Amino acid sequence: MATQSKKKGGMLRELTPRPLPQGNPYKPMAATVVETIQETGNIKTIRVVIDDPEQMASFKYEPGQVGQLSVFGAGESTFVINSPPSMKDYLQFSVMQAGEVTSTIHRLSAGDKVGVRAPLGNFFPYEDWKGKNIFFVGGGIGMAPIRTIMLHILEHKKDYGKVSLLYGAKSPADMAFSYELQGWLDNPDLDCHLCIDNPAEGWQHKVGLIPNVLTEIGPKPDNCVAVLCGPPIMIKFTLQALEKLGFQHENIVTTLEKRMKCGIGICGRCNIGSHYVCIDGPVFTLKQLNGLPPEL
Amino acid sequence: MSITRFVKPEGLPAFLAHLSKEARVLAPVVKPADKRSVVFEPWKEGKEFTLEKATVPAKAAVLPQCETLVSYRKVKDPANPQNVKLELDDTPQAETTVVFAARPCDARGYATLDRPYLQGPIADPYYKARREKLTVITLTCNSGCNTCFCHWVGGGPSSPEGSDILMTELKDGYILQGITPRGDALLEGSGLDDGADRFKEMEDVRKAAWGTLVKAPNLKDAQARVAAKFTDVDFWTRETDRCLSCGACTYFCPTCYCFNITDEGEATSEKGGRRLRSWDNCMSPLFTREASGHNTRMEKALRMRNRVSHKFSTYPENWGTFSCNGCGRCISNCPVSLDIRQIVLDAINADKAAK
Amino acid sequence: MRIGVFICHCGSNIAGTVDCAKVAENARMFPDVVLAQDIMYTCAEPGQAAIEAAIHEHKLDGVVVASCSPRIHEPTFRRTVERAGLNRYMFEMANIREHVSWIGKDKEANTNKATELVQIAVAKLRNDKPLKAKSFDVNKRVLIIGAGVAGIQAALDCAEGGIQVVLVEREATIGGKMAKLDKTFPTVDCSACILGPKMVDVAQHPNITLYAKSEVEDISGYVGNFSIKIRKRATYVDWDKCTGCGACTEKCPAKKTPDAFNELVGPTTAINIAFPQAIPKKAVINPEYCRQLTKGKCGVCAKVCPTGAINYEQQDEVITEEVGCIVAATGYDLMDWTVYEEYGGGRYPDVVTSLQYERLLSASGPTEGHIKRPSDGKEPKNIVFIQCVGSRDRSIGRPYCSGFCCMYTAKQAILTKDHIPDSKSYVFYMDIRANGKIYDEFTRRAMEEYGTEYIRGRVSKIYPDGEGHLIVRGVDTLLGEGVEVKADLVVLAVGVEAAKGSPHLAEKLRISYDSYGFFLESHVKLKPVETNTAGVYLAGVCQGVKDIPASVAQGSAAAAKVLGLFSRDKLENDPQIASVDMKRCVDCGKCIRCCPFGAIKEVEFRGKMYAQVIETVCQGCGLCTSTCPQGAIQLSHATDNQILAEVNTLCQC
Amino acid sequence: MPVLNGKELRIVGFLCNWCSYGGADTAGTARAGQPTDLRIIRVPCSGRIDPLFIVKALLNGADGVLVSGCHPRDCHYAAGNFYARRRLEVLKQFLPVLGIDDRRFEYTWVSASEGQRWQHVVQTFTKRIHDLGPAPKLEDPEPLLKVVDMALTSLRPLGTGQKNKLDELKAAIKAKLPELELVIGWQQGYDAARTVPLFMRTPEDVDKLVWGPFNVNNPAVYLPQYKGKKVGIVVKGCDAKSVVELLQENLINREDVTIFAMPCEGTLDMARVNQELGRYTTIDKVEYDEAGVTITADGKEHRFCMNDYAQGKCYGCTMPTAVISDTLIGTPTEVKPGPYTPPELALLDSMSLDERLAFWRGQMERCIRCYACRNACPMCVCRDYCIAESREPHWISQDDSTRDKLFFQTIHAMHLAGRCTGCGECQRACPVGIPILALRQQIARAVGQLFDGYKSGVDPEAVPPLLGYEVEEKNIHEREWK
Repeated sequence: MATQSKKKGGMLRELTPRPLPQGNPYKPMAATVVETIQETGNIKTIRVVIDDPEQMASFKYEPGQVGQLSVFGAGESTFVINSPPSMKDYLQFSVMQAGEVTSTIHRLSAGDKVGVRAPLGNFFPYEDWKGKNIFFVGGGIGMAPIRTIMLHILEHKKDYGKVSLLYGAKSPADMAFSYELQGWLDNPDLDCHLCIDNPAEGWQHKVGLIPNVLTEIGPKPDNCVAVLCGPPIMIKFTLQALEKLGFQHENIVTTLEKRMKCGIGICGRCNIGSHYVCIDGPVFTLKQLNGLPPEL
Repeated sequence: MSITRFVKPEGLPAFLAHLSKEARVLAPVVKPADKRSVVFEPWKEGKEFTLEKATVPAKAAVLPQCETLVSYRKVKDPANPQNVKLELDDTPQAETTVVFAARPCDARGYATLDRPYLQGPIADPYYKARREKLTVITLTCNSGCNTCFCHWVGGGPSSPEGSDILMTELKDGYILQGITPRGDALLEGSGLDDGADRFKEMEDVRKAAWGTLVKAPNLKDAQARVAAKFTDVDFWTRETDRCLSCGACTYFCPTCYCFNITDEGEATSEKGGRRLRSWDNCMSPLFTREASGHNTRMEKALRMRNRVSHKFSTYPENWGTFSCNGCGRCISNCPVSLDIRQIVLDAINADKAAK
Repeated sequence: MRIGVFICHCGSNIAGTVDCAKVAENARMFPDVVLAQDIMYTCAEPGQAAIEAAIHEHKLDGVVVASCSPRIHEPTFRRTVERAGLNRYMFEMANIREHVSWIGKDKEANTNKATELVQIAVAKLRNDKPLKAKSFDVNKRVLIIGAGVAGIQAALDCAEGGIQVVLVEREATIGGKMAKLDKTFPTVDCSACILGPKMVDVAQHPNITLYAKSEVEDISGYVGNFSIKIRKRATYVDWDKCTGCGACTEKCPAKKTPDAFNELVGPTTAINIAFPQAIPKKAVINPEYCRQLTKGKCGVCAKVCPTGAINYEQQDEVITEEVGCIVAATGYDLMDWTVYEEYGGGRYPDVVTSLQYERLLSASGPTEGHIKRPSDGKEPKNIVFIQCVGSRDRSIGRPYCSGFCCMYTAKQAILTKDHIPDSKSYVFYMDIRANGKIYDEFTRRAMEEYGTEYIRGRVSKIYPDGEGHLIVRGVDTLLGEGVEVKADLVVLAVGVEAAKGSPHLAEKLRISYDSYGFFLESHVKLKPVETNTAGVYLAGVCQGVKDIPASVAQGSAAAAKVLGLFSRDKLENDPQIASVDMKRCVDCGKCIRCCPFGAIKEVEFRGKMYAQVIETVCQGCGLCTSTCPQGAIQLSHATDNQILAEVNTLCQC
Repeated sequence: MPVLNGKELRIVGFLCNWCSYGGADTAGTARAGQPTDLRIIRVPCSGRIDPLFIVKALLNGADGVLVSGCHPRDCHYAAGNFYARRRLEVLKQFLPVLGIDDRRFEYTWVSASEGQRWQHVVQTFTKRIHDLGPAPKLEDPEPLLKVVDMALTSLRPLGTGQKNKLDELKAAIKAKLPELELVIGWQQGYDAARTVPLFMRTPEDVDKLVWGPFNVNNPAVYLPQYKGKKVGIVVKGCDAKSVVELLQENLINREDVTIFAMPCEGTLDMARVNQELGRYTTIDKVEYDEAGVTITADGKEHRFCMNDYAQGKCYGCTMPTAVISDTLIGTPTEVKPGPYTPPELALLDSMSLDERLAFWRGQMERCIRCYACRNACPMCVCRDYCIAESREPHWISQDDSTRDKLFFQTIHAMHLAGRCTGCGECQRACPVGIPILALRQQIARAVGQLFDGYKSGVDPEAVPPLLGYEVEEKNIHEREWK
């Protein structure tokens, strides 16, 4: 596995070490869909296996890294690999239907051939979090990246303090991973909160917009890292809520959704000023983001 | 003192013929029309060529307007159509190439592209393959031109950066000067007469060329000042009033390297399909429009801001030098003659005024 | 995606000239096709069962059937895949029978062609999306346009069925042409006596709202929810007050007013009631002849009216009615026969139309049922009837047969003899069309019992002899010699044409009409009452010439369609309609401009205007899709990408 | 899938579901034998058929395309085929300019009951295509580069417009400026030998306004983005036509736009001017006289007489003064219409079909798809959503192919049918000088011939020909199937 060395070539900026794709970065690994799960009306989960057994076995990635999922003929699109690195049976992507590629992905069924370019981008700095409490906030499809890092952290719970999750969606029907929620609720290592925007029949959990529910739960900022992901509007107000709760900017971590093409910092789409979400991100602390030009 | 060779004008075709034995020679060719244009095209014996500055830079030699990254094909098993084999082919199509009579700005373009394509976290294999097989013969400019400003941005009428050979027009012919070992090697094998005795004359001509240039303003704090202007949206809106958001500036720029990746063609067809990389254009609203419709650069002002910032602020931040070579093609080819020089100067001066 | 392809042998119909097994084999190579098999009869029960089974077994999410024309079996197979749990629109058909096996003998070429037709079906299917129909409420009221016998019948049947009926009649009274007839064939019973009671029922039925002297001005909306604008013409009489006593008509001084109801035979008064049994029995002022309205002095009727119903200031009034469906029963008019110079072109008063003659025969007519010829009021002895005046005549663009003239002419001949025993009737005819129940017997009676002389031939000239007679010159093609009859009265069986303004109304109704102005039914044989616009039905001659029993039958048939439609509380729209991608719409309004159904409207969203499709109005023609330059409006199930997929499949070299 | 070797040619049919598809069924039921070449694509209505489907097919290997719908008046959708008839006829008139034989495309009307007619149509058309043989491919011929002959005589005296009352115009604009967000005009560009669009927000801006032969840009292109805002615009006669079109299509509101106009005396063909000037560093001065301008560059004088160096459109211009304006400065010049064929179109007219194909092949090769032509076009109002780049719908491949490039030009031309005012900005904007204007000119000519000399850009109230129809078309007659 190639690993990014410190300060390479003429680039003046250092990139954190991370697993990188092998060989031609543009050539997808041929893969096969083994299972699809219709999570919600517009979210579908795709589980794929890389066709070459050796590649599959040697494939390593860190939680938060993304992959380019190809449907040949339609194109490729970026999604976080939301299965935990410990999962060796398959790579999991959860896809919300929006454009051409995602619609085609939604039409995939088991046995279909796809391509995967991965791993791309940086990952959650979980090493730096050891000994700290971690508060995850996931909104809608934003739960996908949270899932991978959360499961990873739970696997290594002993290294961390209290782990909490606040997962919100419009309605119960919009909750992805519904089949896992009960397990999370019952997990003694996880303090799990679920919420939906408006009251619904038979819903026993919290009701309200994520920022409000978050404030109501009121996690303590000291020695705590807040990790959030979700739609821009939710991020905006949740950040405000976290600041009110007294979280330091360096302790607020999010992962950005941006239109990516090449995934290796060249094609020029995903840049925020001099930084490229596909190589400097997608994971950023609020502190880092504040240092970048306001172009989100 | 480097290797030099001399060739008379009438000797050039023979020289090209010699080169085209081993390589694809891209030479400037005139396209007659009410508005004539000059483009680089593969030269073959007997084909007319020109030494004018080309309308379209020689960028395509390393970064074609459109190239196949991966060709894909799904092969079905007639016995059981559920058995599908996916064939992927990613061999770069790179042939040995000589670019003939590029201008120094074209050549510096290669240097500008080399950084992100070769020195980033991951090298681009397609670019690499082409670049390694590329030799650049550059014709130095004997005079400036109304839209040229190479000397503002660290270049000049005879800047060697990115060239393997510099060629200069003397009164009775051309002197070719090796810049890189590859250039030297090419000249040594060229069978052309030695040009050492014309070396002094060459230097005079090149010096004289500088004399024809209008005085360049000082851009040393351009990077900081353009960056400082980033949040001043009104500034960018005024500067881009007349912009039409077309791609002329970027597509004719020797240093613009953004691209798009699209699939064309059905995987399950005899031909199969191809994943294409094609030039893309940051001035188009589609460039950053996401499937959801969300677009971080919805207004042309924000797109122009990105383009100018990239050339004068963020690329320098990453690579330590401007990514504009002052070839002026974005100005001369712009349907509304939008002038990047003016924007940068305005940014600098507006900032001054603020102080 | 997982697609299954099924190639039908249709016995030997297809397999005879197409190698179905080979087509299936080729189909296996097509994108996303996981299964392709040939079946003896796909539409038969076992065939459909096989498809259902395959869908389950192979987890298919799309099906292509290559067999006969989709116009025959698309609905069948859509139900089949639906039964197996697929969306009915995840299905495509390749027509390899009508378009391949039946028109070509070269098996190799046929097989190749069939393969390609399957290939484009697969290409389209891969771009299909599941579609869901939307359901909406039905307004269980019906608008019936025209209150002739067909409209009346439809109105009464609907009203009896418990439907609220809005009945609109252009004239001042309902009854249409039938009300003008004296007797009806072949029974020769009194027209007024059989129609009268029905008219009274209409007037009295609680479920019927009648607008006489009114016209449909505008129609908007769609099946289940039409909105109708009705223009109530000014009658200058307040009908709520008018009791129909007739005092005004007796006193009215303007006695030279032409009498439309009596087909202009004899005058009437400016204010009048069409005829004694008129419904509604209300007075109407003819503004062109009323002295008060023309000269501004008179006002007699106002003085004599016991209820003060006269109102010279009255204006047209526009009323809006909401209905769920519409029956058009606008009937017919007689063509303008004066184009025929040989018949005098209208110069001779004693050349009358058959309908005028009916009025002369009618006891309630201008001559109280005594046959008096218009010129001098004398009783005619020799009467000549001329058939096919404006029927079956290409030279004036009337190639069709008006259907009932032969019969009523026989009837009129018989009646003439009854009225004037010493009279003699002659009938110039081309052929006798008497193809109805006891019709032929009836015409024979006219000839045999009543001694009517039938002459097979055309009339070439009519001219006055100066002694008060008209010389009718023609040929007898059977005898092959010229004939000349000295007639006192000539009756022309004038041909039928669609009621004036039919094309205009058709455009309001958004239905098609033929070159003569008759409304087009959905299918000549199988859908004679429906039109191509959902919720619009036809009754009577407006759809094509027919006699009274046929008109009545179609009236009832239309009513049956209405009752059938209204037997459901909710309707479903066809989801194959257009929709706008707001992200791409620039509000140039081109689609709105050309939509034939007014199904696209402008809506505002976040301060910007966009086009929006009214799902229930859109009929799915796709004109908007081919009009929108940026492809922002797409017809589902026939999107640009789907048709492009088909084109690209065929053209790739 | 390739056509059956030898035996068949590729013929694509588009049939409406209700009449013609049924007619084909009827023919089948009657076992009415037909050649096997035809492949039928079923569409709901002939009105659904975008002419571009047909061009797409013809450019990509179809040897013939046959369209059939319900007879006029019998349309299942009341009027679909009325619209189709106009669009398909315009297409038929357009194809030859591309070098495509218009006999390869035919449209007709067949009802569901006319099985025999259908058989006859298919037999006749298939025979016709076989007589024509396989269609030539765009890539087959050797590129042919011919240059437009610009030696033209103008319908009116051309001049430099320097007599015009510029100061009066400036005063008028200043007076109105307070009520307006901005006013669009022209100012000097990066040197005195060119102007660029000017956006006047302050009186100082207004002082920058210039008028004269360098005012080539069409400012109307900027108007739609200001819809709903109060803006002003200074126009030449040709620019005003674009404004009229934008009004007609409700892309701007009349009450929001204040139009300032002066009679135009012609503008320079900058392509030829720049070529004459050649490579220079500085413009020393620009002097105007009645008949032209003298530009001194790097000490060298160049004289440009308007009669020799005007834009092609100026020679045939009959509307030097805006057809529509709020403030008109100067006296409108009357120009009598005379014989004039746009030079680009004249060039195409002089070629054979094969030569045209070779010509476009040679021209389009160097297109680099910058879409300056599109974005400079005042009528390209959906440019940000143009189907040239969209995937849904996916009309064009991003592949660097001459076909796709020519197809885009066809899309642009077809979309301009009845809308193009011939302002020529598309061609002027093309950095590599492809004479694409010819395609728009042919469309405009066809529309004019078919619809009683309809000219776009004259009447804001007019119904654009392709958005309307006549039940009986005066100039469109179905062809005989003999």
